[in-house]
Amino acid sequence: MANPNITETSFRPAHMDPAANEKISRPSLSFGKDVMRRLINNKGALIGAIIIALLILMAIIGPHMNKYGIDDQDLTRANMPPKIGVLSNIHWLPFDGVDKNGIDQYKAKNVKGNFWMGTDNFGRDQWTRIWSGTRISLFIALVAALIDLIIGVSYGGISAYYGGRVDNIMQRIIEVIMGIPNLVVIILAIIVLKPGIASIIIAMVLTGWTSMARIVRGQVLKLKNAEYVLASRTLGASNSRLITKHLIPNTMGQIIITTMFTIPNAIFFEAFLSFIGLGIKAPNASLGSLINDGFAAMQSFPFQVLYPSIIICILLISFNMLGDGFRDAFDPKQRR
Amino acid sequence: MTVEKILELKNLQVSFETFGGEVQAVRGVDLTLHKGETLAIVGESGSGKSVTSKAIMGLIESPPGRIKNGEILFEGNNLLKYSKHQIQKVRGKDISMIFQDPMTALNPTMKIGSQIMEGLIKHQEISKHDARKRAIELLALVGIPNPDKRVDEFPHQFSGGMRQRVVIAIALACNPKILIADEPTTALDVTIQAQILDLMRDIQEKMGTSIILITHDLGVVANLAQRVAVMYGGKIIETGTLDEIFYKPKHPYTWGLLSSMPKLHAKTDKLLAIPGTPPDLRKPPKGCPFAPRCPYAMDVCIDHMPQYTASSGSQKTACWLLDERAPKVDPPSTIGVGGEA
Amino acid sequence: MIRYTFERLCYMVVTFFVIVTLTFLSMQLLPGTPYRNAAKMTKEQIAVLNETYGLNQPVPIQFVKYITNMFHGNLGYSFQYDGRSVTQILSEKFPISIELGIEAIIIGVVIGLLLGIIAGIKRNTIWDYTSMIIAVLGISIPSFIFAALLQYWFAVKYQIFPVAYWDGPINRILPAFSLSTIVIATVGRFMRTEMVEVLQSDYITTAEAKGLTTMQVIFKHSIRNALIPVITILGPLFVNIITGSLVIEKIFAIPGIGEQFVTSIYTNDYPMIMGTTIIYSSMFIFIVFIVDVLYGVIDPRIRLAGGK
Amino acid sequence: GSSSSSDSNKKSGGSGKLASKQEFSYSEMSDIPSLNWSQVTDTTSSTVLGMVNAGLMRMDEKMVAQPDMAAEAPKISADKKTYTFKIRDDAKWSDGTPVTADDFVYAWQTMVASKTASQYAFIFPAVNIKNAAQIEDKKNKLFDKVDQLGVKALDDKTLEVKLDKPTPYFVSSLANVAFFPAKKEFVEKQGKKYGQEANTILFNGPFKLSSWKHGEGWTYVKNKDYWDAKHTYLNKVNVKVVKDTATQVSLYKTGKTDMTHLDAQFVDEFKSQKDQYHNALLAVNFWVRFNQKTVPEFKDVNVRKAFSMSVDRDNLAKVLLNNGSIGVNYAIPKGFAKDQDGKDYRDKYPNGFNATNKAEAKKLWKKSGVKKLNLEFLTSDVDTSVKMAEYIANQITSNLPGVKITINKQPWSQFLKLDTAGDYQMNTSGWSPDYLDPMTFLDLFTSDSVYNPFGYSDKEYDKLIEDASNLGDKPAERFAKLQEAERVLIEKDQAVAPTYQKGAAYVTKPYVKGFFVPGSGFNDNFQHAKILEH
Amino acid sequence: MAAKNEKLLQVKNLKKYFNVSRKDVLKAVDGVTFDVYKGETLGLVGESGCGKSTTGRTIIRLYDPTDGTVIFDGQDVGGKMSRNEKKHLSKRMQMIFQDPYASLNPRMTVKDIIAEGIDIHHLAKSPKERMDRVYKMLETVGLNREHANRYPHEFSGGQRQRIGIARALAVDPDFIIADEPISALDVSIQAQVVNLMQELQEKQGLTYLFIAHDLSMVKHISDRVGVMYLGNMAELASSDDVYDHPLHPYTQSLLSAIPVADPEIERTRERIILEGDVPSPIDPPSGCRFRTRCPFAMDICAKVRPKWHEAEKNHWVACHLHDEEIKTEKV
Ligand SMILES: Nc1ncnc2c1ncn2[C@@H]1O[C@H](COP(=O)(O)OP(=O)(O)OP(=O)(O)O)[C@@H](O)[C@H]1O
Ligand SMILES: Nc1ncnc2c1ncn2[C@@H]1O[C@H](COP(=O)(O)OP(=O)(O)OP(=O)(O)O)[C@@H](O)[C@H]1O
Ligand SMILES: [Mg+2]
Ligand SMILES: [Mg+2]
Repeated sequence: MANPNITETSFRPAHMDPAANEKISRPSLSFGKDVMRRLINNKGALIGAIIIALLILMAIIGPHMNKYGIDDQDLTRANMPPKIGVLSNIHWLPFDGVDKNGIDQYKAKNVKGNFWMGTDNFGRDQWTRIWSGTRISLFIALVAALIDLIIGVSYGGISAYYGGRVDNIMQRIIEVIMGIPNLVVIILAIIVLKPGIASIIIAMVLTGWTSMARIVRGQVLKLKNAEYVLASRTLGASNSRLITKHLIPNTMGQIIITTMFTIPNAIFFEAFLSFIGLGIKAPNASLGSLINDGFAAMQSFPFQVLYPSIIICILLISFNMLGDGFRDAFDPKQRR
Repeated sequence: MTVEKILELKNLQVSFETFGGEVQAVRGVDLTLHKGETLAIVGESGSGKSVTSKAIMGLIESPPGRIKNGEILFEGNNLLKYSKHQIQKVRGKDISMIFQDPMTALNPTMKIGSQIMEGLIKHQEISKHDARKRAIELLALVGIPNPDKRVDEFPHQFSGGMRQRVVIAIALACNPKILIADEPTTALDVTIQAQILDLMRDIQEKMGTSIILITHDLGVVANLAQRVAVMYGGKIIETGTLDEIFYKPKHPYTWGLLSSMPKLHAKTDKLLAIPGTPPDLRKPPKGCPFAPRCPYAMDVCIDHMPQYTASSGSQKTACWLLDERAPKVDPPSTIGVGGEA
Repeated sequence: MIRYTFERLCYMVVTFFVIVTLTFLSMQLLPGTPYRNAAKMTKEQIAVLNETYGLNQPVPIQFVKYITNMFHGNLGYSFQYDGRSVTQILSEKFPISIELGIEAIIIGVVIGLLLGIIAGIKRNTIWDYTSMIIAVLGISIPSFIFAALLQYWFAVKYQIFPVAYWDGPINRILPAFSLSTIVIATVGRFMRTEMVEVLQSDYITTAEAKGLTTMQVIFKHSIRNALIPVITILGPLFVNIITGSLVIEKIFAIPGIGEQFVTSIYTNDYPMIMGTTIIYSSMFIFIVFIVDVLYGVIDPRIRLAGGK
Repeated sequence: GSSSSSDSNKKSGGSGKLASKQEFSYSEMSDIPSLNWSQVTDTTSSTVLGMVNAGLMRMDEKMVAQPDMAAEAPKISADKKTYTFKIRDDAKWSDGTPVTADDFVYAWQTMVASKTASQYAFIFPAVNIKNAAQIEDKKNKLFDKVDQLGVKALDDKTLEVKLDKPTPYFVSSLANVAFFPAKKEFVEKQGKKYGQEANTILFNGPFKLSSWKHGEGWTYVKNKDYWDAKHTYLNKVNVKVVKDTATQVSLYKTGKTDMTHLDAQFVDEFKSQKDQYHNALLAVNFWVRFNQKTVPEFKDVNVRKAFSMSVDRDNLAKVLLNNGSIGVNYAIPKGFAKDQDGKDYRDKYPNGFNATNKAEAKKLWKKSGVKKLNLEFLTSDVDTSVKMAEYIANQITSNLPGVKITINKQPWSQFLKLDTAGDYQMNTSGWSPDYLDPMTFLDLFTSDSVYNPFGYSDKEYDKLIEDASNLGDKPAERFAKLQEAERVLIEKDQAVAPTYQKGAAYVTKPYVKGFFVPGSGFNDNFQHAKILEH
Repeated sequence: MAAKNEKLLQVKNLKKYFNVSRKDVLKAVDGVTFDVYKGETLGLVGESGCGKSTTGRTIIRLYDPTDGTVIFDGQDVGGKMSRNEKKHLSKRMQMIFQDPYASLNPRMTVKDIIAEGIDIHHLAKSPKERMDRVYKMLETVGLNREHANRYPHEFSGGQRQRIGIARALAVDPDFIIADEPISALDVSIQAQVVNLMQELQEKQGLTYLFIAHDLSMVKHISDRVGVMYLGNMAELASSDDVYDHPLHPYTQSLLSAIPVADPEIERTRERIILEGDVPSPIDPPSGCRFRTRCPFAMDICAKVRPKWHEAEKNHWVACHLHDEEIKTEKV
């Protein structure tokens, strides 16, 4: 009871400012910034994002890092195992130019120069091809995701926003589209459209947008009756205002999350298409077509399938981690 | 009134580890529950009422939660020292709990009967058949018509009020010594609330259960409780008998609480609002948690937590105003609840 | 309930019809020739063949004919497998794919659930992270790579399992497992989310407050409830598995429908393409319907809502 | 799936004695589409039919036609237009009935009937069987009058075939499935089911099918009633459908199969294992076609030559294909057609024409005056075709300035369609012979050939082919004409740029003897294969 | 509190049905009639699901009424309206929502939220004027300027509710529908908001339709109180009349059910505890909606729907017990 610090003077009324209590000391954070902060705090997502950034960078500069082009064939140096100058003396690393039978192919074939990821059966530099393949795969995936996003958001948004009969009809259409196994649609579409980047993208979009549309629809249906949207309506807001100021910004989270998962799906699907022979046009390469080419020689020249596979896996894992990160970051339950 | 203590909390401290830092939800709570009485804990949202009750039940999830300090003495035994296995034996049998929202407190995919029977089978080691019979009895006890039919129904087939009765039946299944009711009626309509309060009173009379009633509705408190503890900012700032708290409150927060409520039976021109907002328990104030909102705050309140001052055998208040060095302050007239109506 | 089911059935029929029509039309766009020997035949010979197969008729007539035949259970005759009826081919190959799919689903669901449950219970622990890494790997390694690796390691190198063929139960293990990765991943992640959600719900606290042991709470209250939403994803997943099994079927030499389907597209085997699409779509529609019904059976809340 | 390798641990290839268990297993790339002889279009089916059925003649290992259902070589009339075959007395169907001349008449008439819609009906006019061309021509008054086909049963065991003109390769072509017999009552009884199951077909060849699980595989057992059964050693042959080559090799490695074909990437692995590795050169040739109709620049022979001479074919065959294929500059494969004296057609120009010469190619390119040429190179999605196209395109573009080539890869059926419609700028094409005569290759390039929608036309060439086709009774002269025709085609005109002659690489377990992949005819011949003790 | 006899809003026989499934119609509001006078606060109470919010939302035209008329300041606003008319109406009639968390767009700053009405109705000529108005509004509701650039999630519940009020006030309305503006708030915070609302009413002569289920608060703030039951209005009178001598049995039981924060009263109170729960509005009881739970139910209650009539002066009720005609008939 007897606290020496408490003196008579301590019992003078304090000058309390009730408003002071209402002051917010924390720095102001917008919702977006808040999401970013949570994203950055999420180690998995951060690593994913960094790896994606690195891979994108490599996809841009990788093909130019040595003197070989994507179609520089030379059969005298076909199927060379990887060799990296500085690492070639470390034998437990697979970069010494020695094939699986223990023969130094560079010596055996008298090949000058190093192929960091080996060569394919045309003697083309895998490093160059893998990075330009990454570029094409990423391009396909990003464009497909973007188109999915545009179609899906407009479709889902319109369907939910106008509701009633419009919604009903639009939902039936989606149901039908989803009722067709997408593999069927995609294969048919690609064959009809002739294989190539554009047709791969179109084919993927043909069925891909439905999931985005459904998610956006669900979201908009929910938001449509959110109190802040009603509030805006009671203020006399026009449809366009409701959509642009309230509905879209608040579905953004779901849209981003969905996109984050569409991208790896598209990459995956492109690989799958390559595998069944519907890939992009030679001599261009995508990760999928590289894997498919290397796959045939998997037992003899494992490195030809190994490196593109590693990259595709890393890419998919990274996007998945980033997607998971976004999901957590946007999760309202994690807020505050 | 019996004075036998059945439950005693000593300096209970509970914290949660969150992104924003440690939330000190309960910061040294002392509380006593006597046999057969109803103790109400009132207080603002976030003041630590539920955390306290969950701590008693051993239901603080760790992580993120952690009981940092204190003792929970149930019939003289410290529950905090119990193993997980031991505490599971106490739960539901000696101490049971009713939760706020009857709509979510029942497993939607399990029959009502099974949900009641579970605890019985576990604690009383009776056969399924007997458990079922007992479940039907319990349903009848809480006033559910056609109990023998309704045991086999699912929660969604029950209305909110009936679900809350089922929740109560579950809690009562093993004749617990202590019943903790965490906002048992907040989610219900007034007419249903009245039914439930009636039921609880009935049950206490019949079974002599000690009840801890958590609520922020002073009306409910007045209706059901014998003793009241007022919580604020993770601390109990005042305890006393029902009449003491309502008619002779000593703490400015209790004053504020009482005067911010409109009176149904009297005319109030203006409510006395407590300005500001409750403290952020991530950075709890050093001194009295209510000081920033207290109209009578003194310098000492800001830096030092007041000790309890007993103003009667049963009333204790933690406020510097009760220190002899403090200026005399009269409670505002607006709390004039007096029985004039 | 009956009315609801009836409505659903109507939608199913409409969806089905639209799918059949769309497939039929898109087949008209399909470039190429169904004649393997086209390079060696004269135009006249091809014309004779077209006439024999009715391919020279106008599309609407072909379509009406097809639909009429379809209602009589006749899906036509494969071009590629001369004279063998599409129904017969499908009835031989489809069950194999279904079996493989079911096995993959079972393996995937068991492992996926296990991972999801562990991750959900031990949230934010090393268990959680490990499980989720496995799940992410599952959707990140293309199944053909995974299958080839499994085949190489377990069949060629260590010879624990057979390399290929569809003979005995042991032959099922590698392909079913390769195919199940996506199920493991999807179910695992989904289950984790659901478990986390369920574990945070009030009725779990109620159950704990009854004094049930952790195991009782998890098994009697959590898993069951978390499972219900998982069921909804199983339908589409199953269809994906079956349509996506072609790669696995190729690698493990399994005479299933997936491989067949790609071949028939490549060879412009129109009746086979149509037949396969029809069977895929009907299966899809049917499974979605079944899942819906099942969902109602399992979740008492929906059961009642449907019944009202 | 029992395997013949796992039942004995004895040292492989030891004694040379026959193993007690004569069972052989291997994988096929695809299922049997049909065992109806009139519907067969693919190698799998013809392989199977070749093993379970027999025609008048059968090709031996050296690609010489030997009598099979025929008791001996046919009697040929003086004008060389009538052939009379005696059918073996001991030739029997698997239902016990004898194989008769009527079975051939019925089968052949069925082949040319329009309702049969056989994709191989063209072979009857190609070997000049009388009236075949007219019967298949919708505009002809003989259309579908199958009884007018030049084939007749003189009696049960005597078959007479009439030709429009002397055709030296007629007899050897009879080994083709298209000329196999069929028993009318049985075929008609089975109706549409004929040839769809192991029990809806009659056998008269060295083996019978004991089971056929669609999509999965099939099993042969020895046909004890086959006239030459004493030279059939295998009692059982298990075939499984395995579409993935790596899986096929894995099966071989793990002893589940006794033979497997090899892809380029597996060749190196097995090449050194001399007791297992085999190589066959097939009578299949590949070339690049220059479409003069769609690319005016290709009308200039210099451009075509420049293109052709730019391509290093040896590397292509050795490194990319790596399966025993050889890079060639000729259109007619070697080891395929022989003259009267057994001399190979190729012996006159063994190395072909216009050998690769990049410098020369550059000169010719310059001479043509073409500065820029953007081309699309059509290829099917068959792996080797794609590789070839990629390689050839790269060879040309890196040698000839101003040429740009993009690859247009199409699924096989679409490739075929574009190919026959001439809807391409350049493409790769291969040809496998339908009968043992250079004509099967050479008549592809005449101005009016179906195969030639790519605008090559040279009167001189047409004349040579025309002459040769009418010289059926003078084989030596005819051969000379054909050799000259090829010279014109390639050396003078470079109508196409030959690329390679296909090889096949395969491995058999050391204890397997007598298995071979013939240069032509059917794939995978195990008629006389045997398993040694091991 | 003078001159409260000028009708600002007249609601006549308002109905709002929802099609919840193909065959089921949910009669959320089924023929409600009342007036709101200028400057008064009309409280609306009733159990959950009785149609209070729906009434409010239909008046402000968030829902199109199924039937009935709504006359606001002499103008019929219940029928078809052009977009412009609606917009114009929205300037004069505003709403405050229940959930302070759900009613503010988490992606907008406080200033944009408050300025939304200003922007929509072009009430500010320049950005500066806009900001000035926002600041003024913030101060009006007891917040300060620094708060303008913050996001809703940074505020406490009471503060958020004040932001919601500021948003409604920004367009300078005459009539405000407050749909349970305080039920989500803490007791000590509730008073802040209620006091603020009262202050604003005095200063700006606002008219409120105050929806709540907390009867003591409704009584405190309202001049008159309407009691709703299952889509119908059961009783409407001045708040003192309703509380001191309720006529409708439902009102009586409602009042007796409220626990009073006074132990003395609680100990001595007589309760009328109602049996059972509120029936479903999809399939409501025939005749009088309340009859299934009414302690005084008569035969006629099942057959005839009680008339909405002025049983005493300014005291409206819908109950056969108070219907003179029926009473006389019975006697
Ligand atoms: N699992 C948890 N994780 C983090 N913080 C928690 C957790 N549970 C409770 N808290 C915090 O502990 C404090 C006290 O919470 P508690 O639930 O006990 O409040 P209460 O008095 O029951 O309030 P209410 O009336 O709203 O139920 C709050 O600040 C809350 O945010
Ligand atoms: N948009 C809607 N569609 C279908 N039914 C609705 C809709 N809005 C409200 N209802 C139903 O109408 C009835 C009245 O609802 P309302 O929200 O008006 O009640 P309330 O009195 O405001 O209740 P509370 O106190 O819970 O807010 C309820 O049964 C509700 O389920
Ligand atoms: Mg609580
Ligand atoms: Mg409401």
